[in-house]
Amino acid sequence: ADTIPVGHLAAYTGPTSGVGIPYGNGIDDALAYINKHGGVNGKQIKFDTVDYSYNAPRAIATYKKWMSSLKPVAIQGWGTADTEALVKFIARDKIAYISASYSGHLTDPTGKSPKTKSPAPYNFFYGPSYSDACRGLVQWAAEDWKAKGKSGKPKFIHMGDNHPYPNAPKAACAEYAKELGFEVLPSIVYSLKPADAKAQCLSLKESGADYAYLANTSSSNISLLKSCGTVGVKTQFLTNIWGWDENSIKATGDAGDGIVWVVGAAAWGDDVPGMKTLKEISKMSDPSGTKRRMLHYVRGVCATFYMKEAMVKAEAMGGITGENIKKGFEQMKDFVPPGLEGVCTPSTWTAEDHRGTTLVNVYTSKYNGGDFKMTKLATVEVPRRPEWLGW
Amino acid sequence: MSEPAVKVTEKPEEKEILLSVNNIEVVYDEVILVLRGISLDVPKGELVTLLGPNGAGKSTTLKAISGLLKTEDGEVTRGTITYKGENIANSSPDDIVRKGIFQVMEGRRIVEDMTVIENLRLGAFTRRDREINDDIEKVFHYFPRLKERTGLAGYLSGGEQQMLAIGRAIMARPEMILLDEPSMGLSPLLVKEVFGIIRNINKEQGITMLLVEQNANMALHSASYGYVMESGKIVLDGTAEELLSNEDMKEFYLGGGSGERKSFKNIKSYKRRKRWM
Amino acid sequence: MSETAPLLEVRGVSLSFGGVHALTDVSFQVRKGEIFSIIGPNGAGKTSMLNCISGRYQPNQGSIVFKGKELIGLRPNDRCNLGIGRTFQNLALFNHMTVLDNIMVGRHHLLKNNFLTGSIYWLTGARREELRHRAEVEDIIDFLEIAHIRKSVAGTLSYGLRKRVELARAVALRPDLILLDEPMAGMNLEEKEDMARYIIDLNEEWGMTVVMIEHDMGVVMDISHRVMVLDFGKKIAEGLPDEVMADPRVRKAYLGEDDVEDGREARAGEVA
Amino acid sequence: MSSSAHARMNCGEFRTTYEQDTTIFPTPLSRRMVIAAVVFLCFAPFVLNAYFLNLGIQIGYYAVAALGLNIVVGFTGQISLGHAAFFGFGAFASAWLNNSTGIPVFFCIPLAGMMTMALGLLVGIPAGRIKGLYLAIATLASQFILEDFFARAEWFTGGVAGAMANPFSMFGYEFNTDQSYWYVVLVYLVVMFLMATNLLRTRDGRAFVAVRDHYLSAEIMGINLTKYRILSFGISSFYAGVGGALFGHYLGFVSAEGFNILLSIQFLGMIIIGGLGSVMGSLMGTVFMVLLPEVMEAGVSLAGGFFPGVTQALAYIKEMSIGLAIILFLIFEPDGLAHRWRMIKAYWKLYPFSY
Amino acid sequence: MNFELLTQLIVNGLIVGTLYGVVAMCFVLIYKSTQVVNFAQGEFLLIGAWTCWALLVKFHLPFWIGFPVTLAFMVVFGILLQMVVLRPLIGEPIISVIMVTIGLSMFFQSLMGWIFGVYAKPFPQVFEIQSVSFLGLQIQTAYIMSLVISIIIMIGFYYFFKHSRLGLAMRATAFDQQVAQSLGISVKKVFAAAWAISALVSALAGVVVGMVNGVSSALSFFGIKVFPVVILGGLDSIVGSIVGGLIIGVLENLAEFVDSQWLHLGNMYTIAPFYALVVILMIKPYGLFGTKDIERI
Ligand SMILES: Nc1ncnc2c1ncn2[C@@H]1O[C@H](COP(=O)(O)OP(=O)(O)OP(=O)(O)O)[C@@H](O)[C@H]1O
Ligand SMILES: Nc1ncnc2c1ncn2[C@@H]1O[C@H](COP(=O)(O)OP(=O)(O)OP(=O)(O)O)[C@@H](O)[C@H]1O
Ligand SMILES: [Mg+2]
Ligand SMILES: [Mg+2]
Repeated sequence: ADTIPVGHLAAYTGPTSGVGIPYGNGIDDALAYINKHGGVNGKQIKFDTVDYSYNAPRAIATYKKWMSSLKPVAIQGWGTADTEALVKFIARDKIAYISASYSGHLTDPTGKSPKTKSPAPYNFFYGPSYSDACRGLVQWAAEDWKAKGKSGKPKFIHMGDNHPYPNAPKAACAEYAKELGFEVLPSIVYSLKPADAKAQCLSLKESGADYAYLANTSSSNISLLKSCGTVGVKTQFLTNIWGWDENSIKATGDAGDGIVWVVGAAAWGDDVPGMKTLKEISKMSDPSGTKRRMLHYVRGVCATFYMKEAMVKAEAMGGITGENIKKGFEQMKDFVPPGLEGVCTPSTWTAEDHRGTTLVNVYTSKYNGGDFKMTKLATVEVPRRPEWLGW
Repeated sequence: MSEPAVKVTEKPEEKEILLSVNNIEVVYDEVILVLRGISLDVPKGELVTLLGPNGAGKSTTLKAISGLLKTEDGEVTRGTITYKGENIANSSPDDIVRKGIFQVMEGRRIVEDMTVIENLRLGAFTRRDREINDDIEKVFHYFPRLKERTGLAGYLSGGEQQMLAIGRAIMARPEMILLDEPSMGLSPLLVKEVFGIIRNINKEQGITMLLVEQNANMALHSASYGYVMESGKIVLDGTAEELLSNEDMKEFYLGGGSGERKSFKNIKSYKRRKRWM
Repeated sequence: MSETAPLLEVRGVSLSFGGVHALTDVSFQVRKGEIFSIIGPNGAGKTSMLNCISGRYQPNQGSIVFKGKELIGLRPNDRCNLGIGRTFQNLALFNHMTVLDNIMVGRHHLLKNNFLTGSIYWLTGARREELRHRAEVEDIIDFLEIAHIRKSVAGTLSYGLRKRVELARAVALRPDLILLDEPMAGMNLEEKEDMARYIIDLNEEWGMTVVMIEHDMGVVMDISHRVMVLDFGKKIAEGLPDEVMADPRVRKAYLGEDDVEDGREARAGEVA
Repeated sequence: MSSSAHARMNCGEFRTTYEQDTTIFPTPLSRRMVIAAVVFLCFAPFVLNAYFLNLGIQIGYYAVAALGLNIVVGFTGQISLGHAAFFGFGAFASAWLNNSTGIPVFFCIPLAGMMTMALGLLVGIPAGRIKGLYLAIATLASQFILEDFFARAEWFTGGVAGAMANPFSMFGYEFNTDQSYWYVVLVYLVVMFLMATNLLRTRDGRAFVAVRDHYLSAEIMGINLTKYRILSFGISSFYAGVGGALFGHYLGFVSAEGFNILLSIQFLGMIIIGGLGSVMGSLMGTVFMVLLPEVMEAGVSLAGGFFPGVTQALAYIKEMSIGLAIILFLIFEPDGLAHRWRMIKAYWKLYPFSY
Repeated sequence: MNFELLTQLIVNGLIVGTLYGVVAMCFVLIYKSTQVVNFAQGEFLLIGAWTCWALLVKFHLPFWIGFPVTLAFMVVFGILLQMVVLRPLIGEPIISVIMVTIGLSMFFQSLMGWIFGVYAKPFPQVFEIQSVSFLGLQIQTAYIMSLVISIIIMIGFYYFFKHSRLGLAMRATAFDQQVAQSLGISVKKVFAAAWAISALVSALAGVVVGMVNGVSSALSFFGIKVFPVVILGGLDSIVGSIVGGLIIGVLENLAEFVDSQWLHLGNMYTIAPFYALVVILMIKPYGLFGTKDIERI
């Protein structure tokens, strides 16, 4: 065929749209950019973007629809529930699936890890898994504790709603924290829906935690930090990849200052070689080039470009099929898509290990009335332990 | 479908006709035809009564006039209803009340979760004068039992609720009252009193009334004119005296058609009798 | 009336709601096979008395014995198994059901099928049972002459017809004691005559004992065997219709003392 | 049934026995039409593509659950805002039974239905005391409590990770394609709908409606209020559980995220749009609610073809038009689809004497 | 036992509780006059908050102008909504109207998302001092504002329903629309008034929440959060909604306290009120102040 069919499941509406929109826009723009610049070795990508409102059955329905008409070789997916639901289908239909759900157990393609319930051979994602990201933050916190010259056992606490997504890294991260010498406190639950969280902040204050990992998404973190601001909590907050972004910095104001979080790719305007390409990509939907793109957007772009490069490799292997795209991914080693140097983190996939990267970029932010600053504190390398595969 | 029944007598001409229903047809739920051409006139200041067996369409007629039909998926599909020369067939129920027609609905229909006094004040909803409290006293004067009931109206006995429903009409001080079976569930003593009150309101306050009643005797003794309807049609009409002396009326509505009243105990045949239709 | 043991015996029943004494120490007996009427002014406690018998209200004091069993403490739905059925003063039909289904509900306690057997209908005999009871219900429908509205939705019927459907539903219970609360309200003379006939037939041919509340003195006088009068929650008289009517207290409280010659007069409503 | 009855099927209804009067289908024509429809559905997998099959299957399992909700809301008159949780419980229960005991999925589905029924009876206990909207909110409480339970009960639901559900299998044959699963759902749909229809025309079904219409007089007619109020929750949960189990084995994976209050509200939407207190209405409403977003989506992607780059705005327009469609629908058809259907039937029956 | 923490949590509960109470009142108002459970209650908050936000941030109006303009806008909005959507449904089954409010909620949720985006936006600073200290707890000024206003509104509503003509008419309408019409009450006007007042008060609550947490689509969750409050107080009781709000507010905080001190189960903050709700309803089936159904036959 002269075109490459690709499906894009986006969450432009529904509960996760706050981060779903920039991420999805990144994918849409990147695909349009690829097509405009010669496609994949001259072949155009024929993509269909469907907003499924974060509703798993609707995602399945869309998948079936695609299977009967579009017949995609790869899919850019989104949330936890739908990705998990599709794991078996895509494995059966041999379709490479790049998702935005960074659950640890999608990283084991063969099921050899004892912690894996079922293998996910066709699943890929770009960036550290939720568990690895949290481990990275804990590792940073351990060094921070030392650097500040404090003594005694630092106290670590996990905060988040009792939902699949916030809970995903909970156990893995707590174990590593213990290993690194933290005292792990019983976790505190706060709602994924933004609401006053002074009660939780008072509990947090009372618990005397030194480091708190916020596992919810950005909109609920805003209210938590604001509430904690009024209560006067001294804890150092850490949060994950979906937990903090440009918008939350602005919406939270001073109360968010000093939070430490994981960034999966370069930020808009960073001085890196690939920024030029990124700005060109952004012009696909913003011809004026004035829009400031969010962190999630950049990750969407990276996820798409890895897929593209996998397709290039697939073609070399005899044709762009889902199976070959998977193999294409698995040939990448410390790989950065050409043109996006410095934007996307070098990633490695193998046939046995789909942990694309274990490098965790740790950032902090500061708000100064109206504008804000994001500073990179460190890049932490989390060990790639075999027993952590799929966990 | 035949034409509406021919009037038996001409109505006295000199009276001003306040309400006039002309040949209306009413359909429920877009399919069920209930009234098949009803015409009746109510002269100003008079008390006109409408009689008929169960299911004849009496309540439907009243609801057509007061506009409440619309709230039951009913519709006037033909004919006009003129009140003071204005067609009100398409006005909303609250407009009609404000124009001066007040209906006392069948089956009491008081607001159960309000007290007696609140119900009475609701009756006076369209009034803005300062005599509302006086009127409440007046209602209590008519029905002393009500005054003792301080709880919610929903706990009143059936008869007490009926009193309250009538009291609400008194409170409204309308120009015209449509009464649907006001004596239902009242003790004999109270039936007499209620009819006394009705006459009183009619005569002394000059309020025009259209009365639907099963107690034909009482009704015709209070009314000046009467209509009898059956199966959605007017089958007989005439002045109260005429109707009181009509043989068929005596037989089916008044009791004691030919001489002595039959005892309820001795009526053997209860099969539907062929009537005017 | 023969001297059989009373079917229903009410002893010293009192009922009050907050300050309102709806019933005060009321006692009476209803013998098997009689038509027993309760009359009295509005708010005298007649309906409350029926509610105590059928279980809607729990009296504060006293006992109610039916067929030798104490009713106090029994739930209303259990009383129906003992053989008590009733109609209501303010219509209480199932407004969105057809007339037929309304009456079939009356058979509830006689039917044996349940949600399991009912669901598989054809295999469990539920169908046969339903049809058998349906036939009996049709008899009642015929008897009360409501065949033409059998399939009508109850809520759309006129007032008088609904009263009749209520009676049919109560009859469908096949009670030994049927309690009728103003069965003739909202009916004209002819319809009252029909109703009176039905009640007499129920009593004589279907063998039901009837307790009836009614304001129409003509009916009460003509068809009831005994009458009890309540006023302000207290029993002020009980006895044969003629005796009761002659009681001056009754005449004063109920009929309005002055111009009453007899019950019929009151019904006809001659007003000076 | 006499053959002459067949001959006169179109003009009015002639019935000579009570048997004829108690058939499910009011006229022989409607009976034939429904049978024809079922036969067509049996051949559908050969005609329809995977997308439509998928929609059909979705309609199937949702309709079973919606029917259950209609039993408790439409027939018994108790609003339930926790139906999604029961639906989810059924899905988890079936997966759990199958995974932990190895009982074939074939048996797990009805067993899951019964487990959900047991839960429903338990959750229904407050219905013995609480009524109306107060009860509705109590069921809302059970929705949240169960959601919390799903996230917590690792042994049962797999906790946050969710649970895998094996495909439906019978005699060693796996129904893991849409074509084959279609039949599983179809059988359940037909059986469950038949059972509900039967239930509602027999003793307990009438008792439900009686409780809804006038619970005080129902009690005096010999109906045990508490029993039927709770029982209707139980039966409704049974349907929800079976629907959920069908859902779980179709998706192959059950996650706690999906069974939230929004889904509960969507179930309510199905039965209100279809028609409260109508068995067929439950199906019609489900069809409406499942197809609506798809139709809107199709419209949007059509529009997206003309105005590229506005997909995101279109996504909002799509959501808005779903809301709008519901509003407009109810303004013009407040009694639901089933009511419209009855009116059409009544019209044809009486035609040309519609008055 | 940490008494300082406990008192702080209780105070916090009371403060947040008044806000719940205010939202609950809007809810009760609609219910009391139309019997409709308004599932779009949360969206009312959202619309009010966004409107005020837009006036303040986009049109640079000072708060003391922007806020009243918001309220006026909401009144108009409520009336329009009633005219366009709810009027045709007068006399139709209540459940259909309830479903329509669900449709409205979907509609406005996406409309707001479309116009204002899905990201939380901070409210401009309105008060000189952002928070005051009370019993060692910092309390946002916006909450104090809501406390004062809610008390005023509550008293107002109480008298409105008890003694005003319109209040009486609303209750009658809720009981039976047909009866209300037969008494000359314009159901349309009653509905318009109810929706307008409710929209207005919701906007107020929306602005307060917006000031505290920032404005975002998630604000509409308040609409569901308030259910237990309403039920606890009694669906038709204005006083009940405030009391219910306070109780739920305190209960949440107590649950948090118990959980963080001893249980460590997690999620008690959100779930405990629901357990409590069921228990309370079992004891008092009509909430604390709700009027009982009249069970007379
Ligand atoms: N809402 C409705 N929908 C359909 N049919 C109705 C409706 N209301 C009344 N009907 C039908 O209209 C006819 C007339 O009813 P209506 O209530 O007017 O009778 P009525 O003369 O007042 O009788 P009654 O003396 O028993 O009160 C009846 O056959 C009834 O079944
Ligand atoms: N549930 C209740 N709560 C409070 N008061 C009640 C209740 N039920 C009845 N009452 C009062 O008890 C008294 C007797 O009522 P009941 O209904 O028994 O009267 P009745 O004799 O049937 O009168 P009617 O002939 O008017 O129907 C009335 O004053 C009524 O207000
Ligand atoms: Mg009538
Ligand atoms: Mg009574």
